[in-house]
Amino acid sequence: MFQLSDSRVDVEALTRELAHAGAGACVTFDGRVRDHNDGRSVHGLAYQAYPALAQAEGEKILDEAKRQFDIIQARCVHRVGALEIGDLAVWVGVSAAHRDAAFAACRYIIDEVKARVPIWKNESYTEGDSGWLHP
Amino acid sequence: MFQLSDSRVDVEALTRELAHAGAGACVTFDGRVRDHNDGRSVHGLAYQAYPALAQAEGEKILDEAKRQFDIIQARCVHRVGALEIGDLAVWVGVSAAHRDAAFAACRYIIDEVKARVPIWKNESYTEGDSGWLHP
Amino acid sequence: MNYRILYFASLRDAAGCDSETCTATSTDARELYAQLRQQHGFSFDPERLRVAVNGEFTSWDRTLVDGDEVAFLPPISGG
Amino acid sequence: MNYRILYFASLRDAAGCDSETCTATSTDARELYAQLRQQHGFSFDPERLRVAVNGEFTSWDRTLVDGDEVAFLPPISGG
Repeated sequence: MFQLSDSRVDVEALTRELAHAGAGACVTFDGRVRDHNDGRSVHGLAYQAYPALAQAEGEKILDEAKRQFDIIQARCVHRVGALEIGDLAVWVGVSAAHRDAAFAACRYIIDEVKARVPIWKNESYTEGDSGWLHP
Repeated sequence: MFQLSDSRVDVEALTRELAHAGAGACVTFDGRVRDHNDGRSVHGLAYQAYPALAQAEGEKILDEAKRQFDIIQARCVHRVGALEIGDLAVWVGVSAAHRDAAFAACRYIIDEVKARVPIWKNESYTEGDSGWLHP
Repeated sequence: MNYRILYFASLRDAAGCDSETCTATSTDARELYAQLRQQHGFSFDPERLRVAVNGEFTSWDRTLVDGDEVAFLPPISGG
Repeated sequence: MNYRILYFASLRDAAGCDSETCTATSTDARELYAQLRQQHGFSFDPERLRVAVNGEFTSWDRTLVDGDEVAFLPPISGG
């Protein structure tokens, strides 16, 4: 289940959704807003999404992970809107019987989300300017 | 910082200890008690440790991770005593500027802890018997 | 042909709106982008953009039909 | 020589105690283990065990001294 969220992510609730009596391993990733990027001092940022397509592509990535790896549950939430330094921007959680699959699937999901889900980051710098990142 | 704990692990508190304005990525692993192992139905388990040596070896592993990977913080807690199905047995958390180092260090720590820290698992089976695992 | 055009990120800033209705004679996505680019002064060459029609990624070769919702997506930066 | 011996997991069960003081003439860890094995009926061959002295891993070749705290560690299974 993939979600876009315009408010604080409830990581504890998401983690509970990963629980399963057969789950021996759970790997989570969280991406947070750093105070610097590419040598510039960052003040904050805002994410903009193409909601319908981001949702569909996010779900597709989670489905791919479930097919490719021997996992039990997978969840991903990506924030949209304004975020401050230290705020959670994206969270991925995977449960599996064993840790190999949990690590591999978690890594797959965050890599694919960053590469494919239509979300854009606008960084605000401490110098006062801001700009879209279009790598 | 490595810890042995004879009570429930406060994951939220540990996660807060990983926070840092330069931390863009945080990867966590948790190992939980599964309802089956090696084809047998598990009822619960108990961990026994050699506390002084487990503590020293755990700290050594975290130090190695900090030297080998470009990470900011690393924490690991391992439970001792009786645990039920679904209980958290071991938790690893790593923060870093970037996700490559966070994933690699988290994986390194759990692999080394399982291989080197003197802790033993006694599994209780639903048939009523129990036994130490000495792989 | 009438199309609904969606804009995101720096294209939204350049267009000054998040969406607009656009009348065009062409059913070719490249020609449609060229027309909008000229109108709004977009800096992106089409090679740097992806196309989505009606909420799905598609190719630049897709033939558009009247009423399509078309988005030209600049390079993404989520995560 | 007097040694403090620590037992864990199935060795603890077999010895019936978590530690004991043991008097031995040898300063060799292999001989000490052989003596304790005979006394308690331990099933492990020494090749399957690791040795720790005074809270640190060490080798089977280490010369023991009076008062050492010695642990013979069966294969671990944490995590």
